[in-house]
Amino acid sequence: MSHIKFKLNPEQLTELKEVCKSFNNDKGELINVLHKAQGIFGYLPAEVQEVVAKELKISVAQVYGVVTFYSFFSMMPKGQHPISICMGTACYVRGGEKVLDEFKRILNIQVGETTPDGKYSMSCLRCVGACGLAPVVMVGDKVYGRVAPDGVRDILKNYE
Amino acid sequence: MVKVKSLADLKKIKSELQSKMELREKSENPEKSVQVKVAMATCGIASGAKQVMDFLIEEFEKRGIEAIVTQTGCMGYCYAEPTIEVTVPGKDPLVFGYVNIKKADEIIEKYIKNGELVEGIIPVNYETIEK
Amino acid sequence: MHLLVCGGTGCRASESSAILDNLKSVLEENNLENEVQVVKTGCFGFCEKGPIVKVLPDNTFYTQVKPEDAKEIVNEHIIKGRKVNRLLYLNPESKEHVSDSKHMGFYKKQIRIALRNCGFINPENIDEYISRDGYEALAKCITEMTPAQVIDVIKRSGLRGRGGAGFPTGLKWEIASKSVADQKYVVCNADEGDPGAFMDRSVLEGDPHSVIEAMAICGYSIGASKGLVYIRAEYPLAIERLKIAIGQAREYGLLGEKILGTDFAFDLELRYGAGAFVCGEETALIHSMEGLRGEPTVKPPFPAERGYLGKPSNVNNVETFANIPVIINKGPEWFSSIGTEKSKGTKVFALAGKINNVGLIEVPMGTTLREIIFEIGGGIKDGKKFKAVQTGGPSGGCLTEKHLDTPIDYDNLIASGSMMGSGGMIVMDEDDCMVSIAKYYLDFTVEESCGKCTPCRVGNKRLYETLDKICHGNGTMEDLDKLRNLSNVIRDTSLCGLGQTSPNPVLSTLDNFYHEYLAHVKDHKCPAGQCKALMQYTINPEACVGCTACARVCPVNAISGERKKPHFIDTTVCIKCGACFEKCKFDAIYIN
Amino acid sequence: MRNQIMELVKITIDGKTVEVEKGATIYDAAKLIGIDIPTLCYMNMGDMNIKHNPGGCRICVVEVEGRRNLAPSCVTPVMNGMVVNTHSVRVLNARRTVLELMLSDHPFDCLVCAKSGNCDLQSLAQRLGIREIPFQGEQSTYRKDTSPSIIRDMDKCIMCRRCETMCNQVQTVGALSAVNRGFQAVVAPAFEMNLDHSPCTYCGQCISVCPTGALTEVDHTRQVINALADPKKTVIVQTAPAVRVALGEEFGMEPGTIVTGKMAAALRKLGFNYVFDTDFAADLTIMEEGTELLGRLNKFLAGDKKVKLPILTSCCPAWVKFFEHNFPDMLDIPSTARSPQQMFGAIAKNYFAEKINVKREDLVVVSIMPCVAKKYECSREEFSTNGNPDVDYSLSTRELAQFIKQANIDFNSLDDEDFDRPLGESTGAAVIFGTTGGVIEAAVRTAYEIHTGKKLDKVDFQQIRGLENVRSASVDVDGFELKIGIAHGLGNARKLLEDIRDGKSEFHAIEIMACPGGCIGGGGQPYHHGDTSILKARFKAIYREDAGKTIRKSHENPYIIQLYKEFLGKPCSELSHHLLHTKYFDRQDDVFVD
Repeated sequence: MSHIKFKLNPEQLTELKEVCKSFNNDKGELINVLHKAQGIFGYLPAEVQEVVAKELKISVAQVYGVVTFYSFFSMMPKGQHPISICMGTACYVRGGEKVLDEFKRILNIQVGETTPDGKYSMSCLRCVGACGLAPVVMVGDKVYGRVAPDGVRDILKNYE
Repeated sequence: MVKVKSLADLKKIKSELQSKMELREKSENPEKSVQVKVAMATCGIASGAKQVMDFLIEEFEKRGIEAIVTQTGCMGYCYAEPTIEVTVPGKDPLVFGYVNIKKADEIIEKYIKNGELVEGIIPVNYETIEK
Repeated sequence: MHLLVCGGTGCRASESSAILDNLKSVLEENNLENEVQVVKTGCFGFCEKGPIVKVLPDNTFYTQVKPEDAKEIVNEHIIKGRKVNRLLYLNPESKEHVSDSKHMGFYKKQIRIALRNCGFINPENIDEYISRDGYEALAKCITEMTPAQVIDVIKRSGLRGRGGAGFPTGLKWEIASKSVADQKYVVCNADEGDPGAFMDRSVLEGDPHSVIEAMAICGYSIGASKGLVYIRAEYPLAIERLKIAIGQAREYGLLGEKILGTDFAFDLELRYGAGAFVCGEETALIHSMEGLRGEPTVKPPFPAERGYLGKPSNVNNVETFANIPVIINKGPEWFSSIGTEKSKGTKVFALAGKINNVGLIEVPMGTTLREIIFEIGGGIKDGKKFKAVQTGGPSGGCLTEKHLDTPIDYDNLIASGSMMGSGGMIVMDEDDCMVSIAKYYLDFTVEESCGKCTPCRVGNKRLYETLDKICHGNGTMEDLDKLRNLSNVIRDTSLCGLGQTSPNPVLSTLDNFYHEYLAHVKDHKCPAGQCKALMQYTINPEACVGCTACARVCPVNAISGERKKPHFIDTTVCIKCGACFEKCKFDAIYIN
Repeated sequence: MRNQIMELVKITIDGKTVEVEKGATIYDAAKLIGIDIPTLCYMNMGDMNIKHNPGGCRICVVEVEGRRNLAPSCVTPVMNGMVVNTHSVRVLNARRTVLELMLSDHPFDCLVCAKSGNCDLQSLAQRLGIREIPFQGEQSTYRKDTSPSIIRDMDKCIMCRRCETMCNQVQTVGALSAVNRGFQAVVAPAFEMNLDHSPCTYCGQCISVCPTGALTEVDHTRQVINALADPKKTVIVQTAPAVRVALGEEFGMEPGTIVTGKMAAALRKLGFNYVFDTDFAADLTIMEEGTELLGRLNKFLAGDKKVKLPILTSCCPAWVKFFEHNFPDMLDIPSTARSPQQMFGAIAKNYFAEKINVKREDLVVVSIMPCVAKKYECSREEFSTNGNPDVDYSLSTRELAQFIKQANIDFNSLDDEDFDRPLGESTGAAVIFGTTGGVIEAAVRTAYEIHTGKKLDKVDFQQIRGLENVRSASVDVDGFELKIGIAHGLGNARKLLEDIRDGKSEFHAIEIMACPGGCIGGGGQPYHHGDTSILKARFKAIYREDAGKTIRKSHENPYIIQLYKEFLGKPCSELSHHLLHTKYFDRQDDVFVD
């Protein structure tokens, strides 16, 4: 499993417990709690899930089962600049796959991975709803529209 | 804040609002008041609608044009985002597509000030249920 | 006076720039350049009859204009004030020329009901919603009507669920209203997951109050005081606008206790999805709201009997709700006068793919694909040939030329092997390989399958693998039979709607594009040139000038050759990325 | 749902018309008229309150007239006038294809699979006559997980998710959950760690219900064979009470057949030097635990407010691990008495070894248990001296059956034999340890007589017996009303424990068994394939065996009396405390990522 060791410091632990408390430690709010927790830590390391399980009085296995069910949740820390390539149908038929291949080639990582220097991580997403701009790539919060494979290097230049 | 307590209340508020909005649009400053709506849905924002809106608000102020800039939802012309709808008093609303800062500047200078049309008009292609 | 000349891709391809130049020069000849302004516009969406020239202010609409017509338009219309009859749009039914574009059928094809306020009001201002009859429907329901009367209105309107399956909304409400429980819930499904569909997002971003109002009306009808909106976390703007709108509605007393002075109480909460397509299925959605894995359960029991936290729950999608206030205000008869016999009202489609006017459209049920694609959508991008349109996302199928004139409604789409789905409409042209498209959708389903039932978990994986095998040129005729049998079994045995519809992209492409499958299997060729494994890039030595551009762009150094001499591609090294093909200015590289 | 008078609906299945209760499923209705629709995920042990019907395997699909797609019969309620076909061409093709799909993601190592012969997937493939698998493609592969008791080989998982229901709904252990989704979906502990990094209690209920070889016990037969072959070792065996009423099933006998004598004979044939009985240690347990109960009760009656009541039984290792994980704040409530298996081990290695003049290291103690958690119990550090465990190996009932077959012993034709002395003598009180309610009944028999000094007229406490999930009973102990609680299944136990934590419990003594039914339904017993009538037969057999015993009260066991006289002194003496009692550990943070 995840080899990245993550240790919550006391402030983080308190913050996480506060999050659970703000949802009344209600196990029905698990997904909302996980959203908040991922907002704080950027991802959901095992230790965070253990705390959430304990606070919400459910098994860690169940929390893990939920985390691995939803693609929005991640157990891997994201890169400094998370890159998401839209693979919605509109982007796909307008060449999204070629753009993805180019990112893979240049960064030398696969989808779901982070570059060894921690700078970029790459993921696919399904439709940001900007189909008029297909194919679409997001780096952080910035949306790049009508991306062609030979425009990939130009995008990455912005983050050199 | 008002609490709407009955249907009559709601209707009263509505008629007040309608006349207010009408006033806003037509009678107050009929020669000068321009209404601009910026389509600010995800696709619009992704293609820079926010910057255009900021630019418009700033520039109207700087150039002394009385105008109301509001945001609105998706107009449906995703291929031409950012899109804005400009209503110059006395004229039909016009929708412009692919509006960047440069185009916005052009729209202010040519269309709003002088009534000249500029490129990038998008013909409205739907009916609303009001008619 | 203004002359608007269409500058859309389709019209440009048919010399609209020449028309523009000619108009300008004729006007100059007549010294009219200061009085008459010639403007290039965006696409009119009427590419079927392009190029288009429109004269303002009288709204004259000239179609199929040729550059040489410029003189006549200026001389006749501008100078003499006489319309050029032969260029006017000919109404196909009345066979009469229509001069004013407002009277043309095309511009009446879109009617906005669900999207009525989108792009019209400021979504963050409740006053603007109220000024457009907002919350009047709710007021009418709770002060003048009984819950049964409201349900009756919805039933008579003929409204069917816009989320895909088309279950009659009024009937759904009725079932929920008859369930007896101490607590019931109204749930709004805003987990729009079809890749390429974004109508729900647009409604929530552009007109959140319409959904809030409708949910309250539903709450009143079925006897629920709580509403939940299950919304994708990937839609931050929609979430933000919805939160603002809920806040405003509460301030105005339109949500909360004693709404409009009555005893009716209703309030809303948001629940976030976390990226699972299957949560669009209502039982999966409910489990997800309960903090569990979003796995569907077998129906019955239906959510209307046992839903969220075991209580009766009514689940409708965003677009369905957005129709409700209008139906109450304008009456069921008005609503049911729009659309076809069994599908009433309008449907919003997200038009995307190889089409000129990508966007969100709302048309009456019964509009044909041809009208949508060629008139509203402005035809195919770059003047290419139409091949297929995919409706219904991963649950739908690919429709072809022969379906273009079928009026679109729930039943016709199903009869054609597709489905309405949430309303994504992806247009494909001659460059799209239909086997790859089927594979694309199966890839999606495999990734999004929850894994609970065998046919969907393993079956779709095997479908995908077989399609992949075919795309690599390794398919056999037996594989084609297997694809069909397996597809039928998956459809027949899967637990939920996701699995039951997941083979549709395969079956519909098998039905409509069998020859493409055959080409892959028998000739080891991909007719659209999309399947990399079946392609080979070759340099035509006759055309190659040795500019070295291709060699420089090749990521794997597969291209060799001396400067100014024909180059050569080493096919054993080539990864078929296509970079050289795109770079070559001399059309010297071809695919076979 | 409103309460309604039972309404009947009429439906036609395969041409036969049947009237069933409204709300019944097509599957139930078919069963009534002798139509056995196959299924791999459905499980209905109504008597035990265990039901699992996710409708996920899709094997049980049937054709319903007028319905667009096929209906999963296990979850589709009958409707009046329904016409069902369970074997139309369409159904057979679909069922076959679904099974082929399952098999296309399943290893083909039936020949060497621990479940072979008992595998539902294998039998179904035979029943449907599958001769080749038309689908090839990626197969799921997972790391094999070996813990002290359970082996998880998830390559063989078909996602029926029965184990998940047992672990979460029934046992509320929460070690397992479905994780990931789609083709990658599998049942696993948190973070896909091994079970020994989870709150797993090793109750083995997941094994009991697994239709394939995905979950099996760790097999220790080979170690036992090696020990038996080692001339330096003296190998002794103890057999738990519930084994003798279930072992016969493995040899084709009717469920509920008592095979005590054949079992003793077989064990002797296998080469064990002494064939003893865990029942002896069960009697010893009653002496220790009963004394502890009386001690606490007397203090309570004397007005001591601090005394911990109720006292909880502690013979079940899965239950012990469960409360160590879930109720670490209440570790002082359970009895400190070791389980019979461990008492036997301690007595064997510290008393019997000396008696027969064998060094501790040269005495190998093997136990035959209806349980897989016992394997884990053997491995607990506190039960060994200088690295030498009190009990060396624990084999399940299933492993013993396999061992007997392997040794070419014709079990059915064996003549009955007796256990050896002294550790083979037992009473009826010990026998009933094998079922839920038995331990507490045995304790009451002894506690009553010791406390009151009077003879019990009737040793059968019917009010304690039964298979209801949670039972309560009161026994008049000479004017004092002793309140007793009984739970089997850890989910039921949790409820009683939570009551205690909330101060709502009125019981003086509670018996808890981790497995539904108690040890007769243990995770190491012959597979019951969800048939509760098998459990009921074993249940009855236990009480038959008890009734047939001449001595039925633990404190009357002459060898127990002798043991105290010769060695231990008296119950709860210092030596008893050292050898026969234990302590518990807080394990709530004992799991997960380290």
